[in-house]
Amino acid sequence: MTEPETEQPENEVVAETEAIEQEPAERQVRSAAEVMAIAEAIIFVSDEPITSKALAEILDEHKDTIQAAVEELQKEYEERGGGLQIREIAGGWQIATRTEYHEEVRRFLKTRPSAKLSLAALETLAVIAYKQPVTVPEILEIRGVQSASAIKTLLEKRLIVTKGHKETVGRPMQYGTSKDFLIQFGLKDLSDLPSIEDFEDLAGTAL
Amino acid sequence: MTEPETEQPENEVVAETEAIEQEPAERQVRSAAEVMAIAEAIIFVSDEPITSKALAEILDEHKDTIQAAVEELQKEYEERGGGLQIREIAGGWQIATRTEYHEEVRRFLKTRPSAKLSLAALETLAVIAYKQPVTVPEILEIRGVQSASAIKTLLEKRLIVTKGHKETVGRPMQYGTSKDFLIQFGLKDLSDLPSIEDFEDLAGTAL
Amino acid sequence: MQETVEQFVFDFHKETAEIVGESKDEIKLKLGEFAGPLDLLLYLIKQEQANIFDIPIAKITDEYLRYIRLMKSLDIAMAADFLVMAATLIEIKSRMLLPRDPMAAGEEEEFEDPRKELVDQLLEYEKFKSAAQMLYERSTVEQAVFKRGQIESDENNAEINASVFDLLTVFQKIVLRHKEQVTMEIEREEISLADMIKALKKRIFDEIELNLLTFFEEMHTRRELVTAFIAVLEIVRTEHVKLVQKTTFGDIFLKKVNAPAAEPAGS
Repeated sequence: MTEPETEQPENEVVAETEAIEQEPAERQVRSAAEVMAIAEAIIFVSDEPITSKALAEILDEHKDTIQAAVEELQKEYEERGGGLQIREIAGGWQIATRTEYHEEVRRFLKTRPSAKLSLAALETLAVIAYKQPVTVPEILEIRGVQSASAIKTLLEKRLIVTKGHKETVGRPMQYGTSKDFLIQFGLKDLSDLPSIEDFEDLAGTAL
Repeated sequence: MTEPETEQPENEVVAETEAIEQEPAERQVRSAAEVMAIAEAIIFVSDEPITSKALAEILDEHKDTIQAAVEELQKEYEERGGGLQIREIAGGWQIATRTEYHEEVRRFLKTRPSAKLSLAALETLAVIAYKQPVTVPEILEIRGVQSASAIKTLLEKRLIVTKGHKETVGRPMQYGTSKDFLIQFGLKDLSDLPSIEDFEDLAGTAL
Repeated sequence: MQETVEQFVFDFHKETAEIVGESKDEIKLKLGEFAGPLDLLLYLIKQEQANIFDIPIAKITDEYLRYIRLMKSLDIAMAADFLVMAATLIEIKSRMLLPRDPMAAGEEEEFEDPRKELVDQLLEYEKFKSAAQMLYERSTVEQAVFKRGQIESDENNAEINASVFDLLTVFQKIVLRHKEQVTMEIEREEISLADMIKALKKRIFDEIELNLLTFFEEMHTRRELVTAFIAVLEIVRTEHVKLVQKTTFGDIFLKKVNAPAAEPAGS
């Protein structure tokens, strides 16, 4: 029974799931500051990055109003220069610590930078990210090496997901990247990936 | 013979939660703003309210310096009037949403999609997906445990539907997966469900 | 033509590893860095400071084969793909040695460089290698960013965000479990629930954390398994013990906690 005091406010949030049917209609008029504050509170409690659309629905505001409010909030965080930042990740918003303080945070959490993928897994992930949906033989074609164990690792780490069978001979399974991939690599969406052609110039010259 | 080179670095990935021993001595000189920012970041990532003393130890600063910094931070949050506050709870500091917005926060926590399944529900779903149409006694036979509450959950989440009675003794109800199941798991149709063979090549390991 | 024949009867075992000046471990380390035959090939080309569009194929092939032999001599298990590439290189090398057919090689018909396909493959591969590097850098930055701590008892719920892959994996596990149960149904003294809970408690307190799968695997009969399962539910409900899953979809562990245990997963 350590720290029972913490329980109470948490339950306030978690449990008490009686329907909040009151006033669904009475559209509240909120100031811009209020919209920002509520958006901030909800982004904070959300386990996953939350989209402007989802925020708009909860607040019963227009999506553009929310988008503007969160962008303003993001700017405010930036200017404050505190320990936190608001980021756009996997199509949604998220509050996270600033990279500058990773050392201290890590010391506190007692973690090392983890989740280092092997070179083989990273290569396989790169091929899947750019060629999705893509099958195992297609990956082999590009990498020149069997990628089975790398694919298994990526599946287990939830960085990739199956994308149905390809309608060709043998109906091979197709793979694509997951939402976790976007989150773990800090991408807004797949279009946030630099284009593969950008690496083309590097390819010849780097040698 | 498949990719032995991937195995070794991948193991590297999993655990690695040993404490970090680097540079405990090198005392950094930080500005008051930096101390505030780092304290904010650590309070944010902490699961439980964190004391000034604990913060002081991590940052290798004097407890009074920390206490003053966090109090300043708390004042800043107060003046900002955003959606969050810094609270002193159980002798420690914690970031929490402001009570003013509890209604919206609750509404969010209540409505957020819970695509998550317990292991029991997932197991039951797997049996139903691969063995449909299937009855409760048949599921019991396979899982070795009663699955009644899991089935209820799956019905509530609309992942499974009833598929009529089975024409045997007692005419037990049969279950199968729903259209929502296909949508949630990104399947075109049931034939799109991966088979054991689809993953067999993946390192040929025990799936 | 003599050389050509020689290349095709190439014997790995006859050759001796020639790389000197490096300890076994260092080489091993170095070799371990190659993600595949194309990776190794790019490395060798870079080493030779050769132009990728005009690969000195004889030299590179020799180098490549030397590495392969070295791997063999060091007993490094090698992907078959490394050998496939060796064969490809040897084949290109031999084709390069063939005199051009004066009849076919007219001005209008361009001479097809035997290296072309390989070069294309290398260039394509190199792009993804760079992309992998980019991903690596991104993940490094991302690892310097932390999300807020738990504000709810999510962790205690041991819930799983499932994919189709999980579904199949779980199904396979159940089937396996079921099979074992059937084969293990032999007569045995039954253990009571109270004894099971006692035994389980002791295990958790002795071992701090207990892999559930391991624990269940120790059961000999189906009834024992059911008793064990109920014991786990009971212990999670009444004791300061929680179910944790370290890696998503990894094994589930029973762990002693100081905080009050939450309700068992509400299946």
